[in-house]
Amino acid sequence: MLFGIEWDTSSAWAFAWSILPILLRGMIVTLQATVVGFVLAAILGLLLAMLKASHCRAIAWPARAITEFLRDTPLLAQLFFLYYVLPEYGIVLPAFLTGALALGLQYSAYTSEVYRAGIESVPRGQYEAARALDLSAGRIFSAIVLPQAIPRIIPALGNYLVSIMKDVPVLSVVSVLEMLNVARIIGDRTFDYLIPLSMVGGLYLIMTLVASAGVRWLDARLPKQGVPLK
Amino acid sequence: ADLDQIRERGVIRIAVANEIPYGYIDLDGTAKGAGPDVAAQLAERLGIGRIEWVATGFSSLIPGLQADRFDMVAAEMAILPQRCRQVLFSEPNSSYGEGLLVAAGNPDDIHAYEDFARNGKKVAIMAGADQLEMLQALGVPEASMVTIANNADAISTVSTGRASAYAATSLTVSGLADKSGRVEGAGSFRDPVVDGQPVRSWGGFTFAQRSEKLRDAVNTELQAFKQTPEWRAILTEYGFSEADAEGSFQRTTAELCTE
Amino acid sequence: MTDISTINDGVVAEGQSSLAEGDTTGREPVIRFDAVTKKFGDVTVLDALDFEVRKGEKVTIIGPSGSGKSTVLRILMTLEQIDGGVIHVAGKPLWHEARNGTLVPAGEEHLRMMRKEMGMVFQQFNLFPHMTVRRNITEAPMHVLGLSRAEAVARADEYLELVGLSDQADKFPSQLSGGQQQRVAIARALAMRPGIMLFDEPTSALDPELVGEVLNVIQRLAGEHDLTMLLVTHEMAFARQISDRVCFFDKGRIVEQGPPEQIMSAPREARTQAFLSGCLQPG
Amino acid sequence: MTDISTINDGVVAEGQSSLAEGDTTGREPVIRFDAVTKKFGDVTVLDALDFEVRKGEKVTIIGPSGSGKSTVLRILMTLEQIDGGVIHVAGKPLWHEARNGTLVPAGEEHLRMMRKEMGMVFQQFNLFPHMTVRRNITEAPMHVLGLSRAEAVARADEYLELVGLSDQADKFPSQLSGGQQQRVAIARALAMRPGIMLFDEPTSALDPELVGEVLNVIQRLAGEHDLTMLLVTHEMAFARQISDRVCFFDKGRIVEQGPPEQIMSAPREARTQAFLSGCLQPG
Amino acid sequence: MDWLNYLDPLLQGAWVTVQLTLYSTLLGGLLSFLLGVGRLASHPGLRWLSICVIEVFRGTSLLVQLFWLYFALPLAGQALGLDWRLPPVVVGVLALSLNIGAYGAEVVRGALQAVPPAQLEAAKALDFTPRQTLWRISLPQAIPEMMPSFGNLAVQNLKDTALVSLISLGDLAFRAEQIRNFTQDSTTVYTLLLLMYFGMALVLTALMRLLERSVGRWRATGG
Ligand SMILES: Nc1ncnc2c1ncn2[C@@H]1O[C@H](COP(=O)(O)OP(=O)(O)OP(=O)(O)O)[C@@H](O)[C@H]1O
Ligand SMILES: Nc1ncnc2c1ncn2[C@@H]1O[C@H](COP(=O)(O)OP(=O)(O)OP(=O)(O)O)[C@@H](O)[C@H]1O
Ligand SMILES: [Mg+2]
Ligand SMILES: [Mg+2]
Repeated sequence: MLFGIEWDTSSAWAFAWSILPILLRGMIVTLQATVVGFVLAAILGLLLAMLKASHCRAIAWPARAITEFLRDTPLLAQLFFLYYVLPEYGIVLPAFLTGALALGLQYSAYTSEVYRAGIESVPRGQYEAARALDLSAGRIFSAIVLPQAIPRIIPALGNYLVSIMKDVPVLSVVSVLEMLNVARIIGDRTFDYLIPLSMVGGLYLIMTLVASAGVRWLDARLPKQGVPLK
Repeated sequence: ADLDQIRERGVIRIAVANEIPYGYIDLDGTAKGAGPDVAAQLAERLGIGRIEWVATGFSSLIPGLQADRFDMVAAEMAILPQRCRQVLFSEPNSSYGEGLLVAAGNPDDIHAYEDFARNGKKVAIMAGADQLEMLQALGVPEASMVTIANNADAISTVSTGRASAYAATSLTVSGLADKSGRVEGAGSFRDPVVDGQPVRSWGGFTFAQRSEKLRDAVNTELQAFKQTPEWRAILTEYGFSEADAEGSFQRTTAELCTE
Repeated sequence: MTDISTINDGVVAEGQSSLAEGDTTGREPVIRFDAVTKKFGDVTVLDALDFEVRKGEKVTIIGPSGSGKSTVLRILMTLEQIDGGVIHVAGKPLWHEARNGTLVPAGEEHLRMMRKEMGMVFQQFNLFPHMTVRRNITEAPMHVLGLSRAEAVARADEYLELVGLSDQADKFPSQLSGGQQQRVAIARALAMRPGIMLFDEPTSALDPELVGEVLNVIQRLAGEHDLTMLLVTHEMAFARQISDRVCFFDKGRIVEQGPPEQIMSAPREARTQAFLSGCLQPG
Repeated sequence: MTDISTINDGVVAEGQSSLAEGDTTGREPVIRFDAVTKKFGDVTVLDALDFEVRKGEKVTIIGPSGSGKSTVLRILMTLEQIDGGVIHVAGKPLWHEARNGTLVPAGEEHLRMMRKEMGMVFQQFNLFPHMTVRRNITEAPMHVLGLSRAEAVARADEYLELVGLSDQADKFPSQLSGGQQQRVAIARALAMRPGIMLFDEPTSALDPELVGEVLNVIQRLAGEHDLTMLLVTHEMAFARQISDRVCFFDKGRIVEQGPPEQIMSAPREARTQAFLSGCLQPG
Repeated sequence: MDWLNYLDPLLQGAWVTVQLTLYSTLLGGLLSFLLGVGRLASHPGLRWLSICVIEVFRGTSLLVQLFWLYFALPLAGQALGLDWRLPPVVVGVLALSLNIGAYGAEVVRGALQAVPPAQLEAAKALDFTPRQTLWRISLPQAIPEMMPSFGNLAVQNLKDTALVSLISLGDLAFRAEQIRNFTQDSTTVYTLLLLMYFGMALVLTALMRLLERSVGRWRATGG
């Protein structure tokens, strides 16, 4: 029994059918972690991108080093660090939030590059024309650069959303009850791993195929009106 | 693999689950604990020259046996009927009671497993451990349980308040409490009572279903070894009480498996 | 705010094909370069350049590729910095401002104020692709000059009418031909009512058959006596027709300058002769 | 394997500037198109084309862009399939093979055998950029003809000598000028000792000053009586000089053909006259 | 100093990580080519097999794959009366290499498709067989194109090896966990862990750059 739902071990099919709702409960946690992790990655990545673009070397260089470090170390190690080391300094986050934060940090390294590429893809002439019209720096960024960069940024971010989803199972090591952890607990208690784990694989395949299709759909729908895409 | 093959190879693969004091691997990679120390003696008596220690998660012990990733488990795993359906157990090597690890000063004032059935606080258990069944039998709701992967994670989990207590055997609790000043064993602990009886566990060595010969040979040697003072010395060295040692003679595996 | 008068709102002499022969020699210089030097790395692009444009004057810059023509305009628009010398626009130093009586390097505030004097039309149009034609034109008046939406739209429509594109206001730039895009760019610059208009080869990215429409619009602007125009172009016949003065640039210096008839028909310098004989002179 | 003789190894008449006037009219046709039709989608590119080339003949194809000139060569090289008609090369059907007495669509084996008869030089050279010049030339002889490395290298050096690039053998294509690259491409095709050489505008991707070296090499090849050459080119003077026959293509058909003097100086068809008057005829 | 005591077991673990990375990157590279070429094969069976493998391994989580191979595969084998109990090292290398093989296949495919068609026509005109064209013309030109992506994949793979610690393989992350369990000294252990991974990644990146330069020599010399 898990989440108050009993399983039925009378036959393989009955077992699979009876644990499906339990796995779906885990899937909800997976999706929650994906979304929270993604939002964090999107925000932290923007922050990193802005720091890296700074003209002040004392800001840009450390930001670059941090990006490199976040990108080159395993999610698992970062997760352990956040989960076990932060509390030593009095910062105690629930497992779920720690996990989402680890995902956010790891992927902020990637998303910061997405922002940079998106912004650099706006031709120089656009900045020059905007300056010649005397628009302020803030207005140039928000009204000229960002709207042109976003249609290029969104699809790339979407691909990282899918990647984050595939990394959520790592959070199981800090006791987040996402789909894989749920499947393992079922396995631990029924000693049948084949069915729950195979079902998790199948559910994952469905989730990523749907998500990838969603990203493509969004990509095709983005208001690119007038924006020449490469 | 069964006894003949192991003798032929000259190597037996024994798994432990990093649980002090039942079985764990220290910094130099050697196995220690009540299970491994006794197992080493038995292997010697069986004429098996070398032991390959395998450290793995507690919840991987039974799947690992089934998948033939090792020949024997020396983790003082509790002998329980539902486990007997999956694997073979030796006769009991030890017996132990329950305990609770809490943050220093016991801020949530916890003294029994039953407390969690009502107070809505969270209790940590290790993945695959039998405290789950006890808590379920005592009516602790699923939402109050936090599953951790590793015994030693309990210190962090409890001291940071991610759970109010860690439910484990008394020995595990005292071993962990010794390690860190931030946690302690819950004082005036009341043994959980299930089906009218205080809960006690009997730990033994574990084997795959097909390793019957190995299990029988281990049983023979274990019975003999338990008569020696060395056996008692090993158990007491790791914190088992006289009563725990005596207790191991009170039940047979056959009884425990059918209860 | 500025002592340069702006062109009269929407009042444009229709079909004006002859030249703005108004004598500007007596007027004050509205652009003045004194010994301006500009380098890119080791390459000296402008070499102690002295150069003046009077209020209302229409000046054309010609010269071989790489001679620094665009650089002059880009420096005026503060898109490039200078390495030496002083530039005055409308009597005020462009790159410096007076603070407590001494000249200090200009801050962004000062640069923004100076840029307000000028509008620029680029070779590649540089319209904002994600905005409709009308929003391209209203964006700066609303957010820089602080006009209300209604005022800005009224102004945009007025200039769209001027460039003959009233019916294209709601399209996106990518839906227009190159010539139409460039006319929108001109309307966009004019909507800020600058006293000085800078054109950097406004027709050279256009297919030959579209060049005419843009030249037509510029020619009409040239009829405005108060609008100062500085124009880089390879259209010699056109330069001859509209400009008060032609400057021939080479290697970051002015080799020769004077009335278009003199420069084009009877250049004094060998370098100018060689350059002009290389250009196929139409019409 | 083939009844087409190959050019004599490395024996090249030096400085041969006059023409190969050998009369080929009596010889058997080595290429024959019978009512060949080729479509791309709805567009008919070759329209029931009849066309013959005799062994040793040098034929130049001229005609406006899009008239199907390249298509003829690409079909011969089996880079494009045909939609109707029959082609014979060296007496054998190109796209069909006889099996049990009936003609069936050719398998890859047959096509490979037929391709061995021909070598092709592309407009864009298409050298293999990751191989040195020498390996570009030895690769096919070694792995297609089965020559030993030593034999292939000897052969490569011989043809490099022929095209005057002996000293460039160890460079990569990207280190050579366009003219040199095209000469390597010629050497590479020759090293397979084809009886027929196809050239598709071999000089049109070259800067004018590099055209000469390539034409020179082709002219020397034209001196080989046994080598059949089919050449698409816009170099009229050159075509006149080397070819036995000029074919004027338009809209997938041969409008007019004959000796170069007749076609170039006294074309009969209006279409040919119009085309030739459009070409600046040098020399 | 405590951390000196940790260094020895951590280095042992790091060596396991290095070996795992090496084997799975090599095997993964091989799989990339097989699957990438298979994806473009004219034989529909081969093509669909490649597509399925690529989609399954790209579409599921690596950890799910690891656990499936470790826990579920033996049971699946049992059900069929077969012995599919792979040693953990084999499971680790297999899962890691299938994973980067699937990602690498897309890189290989992209690079092969980027070879200019004119090169293939030139090869055909010289009478190369399709196989010779693939081996002698397409692949050599495509490989330098792939190298930067492969460099990223190799680093990704190094990071992913940390997950094998969860199936009890004594790699760097596993050793770190073990030491922390024993000493409860999280700060030191995990700081060392992160730094060691970072160091290994930097070395790996440098090596991949060298490799990239050496396979792309003909491009570097170009104009
Ligand atoms: N951002 C830059 N960095 C380096 N060199 C530059 C830059 N911009 C211009 N230059 C160089 O400065 C010189 C002058 O450039 P400029 O664009 O002013 O020439 P131009 O006269 O406008 O030429 P064209 O007719 O080709 O537009 C050229 O040699 C050019 O290469
Ligand atoms: N792969 C293709 N798909 C569709 N149409 C094609 C293709 N290749 C050629 N064509 C069309 O076939 C016609 C003949 O092409 P071909 O290349 O033979 O002309 P050409 O005489 O060689 O012209 P040019 O002098 O420009 O090389 C053209 O209209 C061309 O657009
Ligand atoms: Mg310019
Ligand atoms: Mg052609």
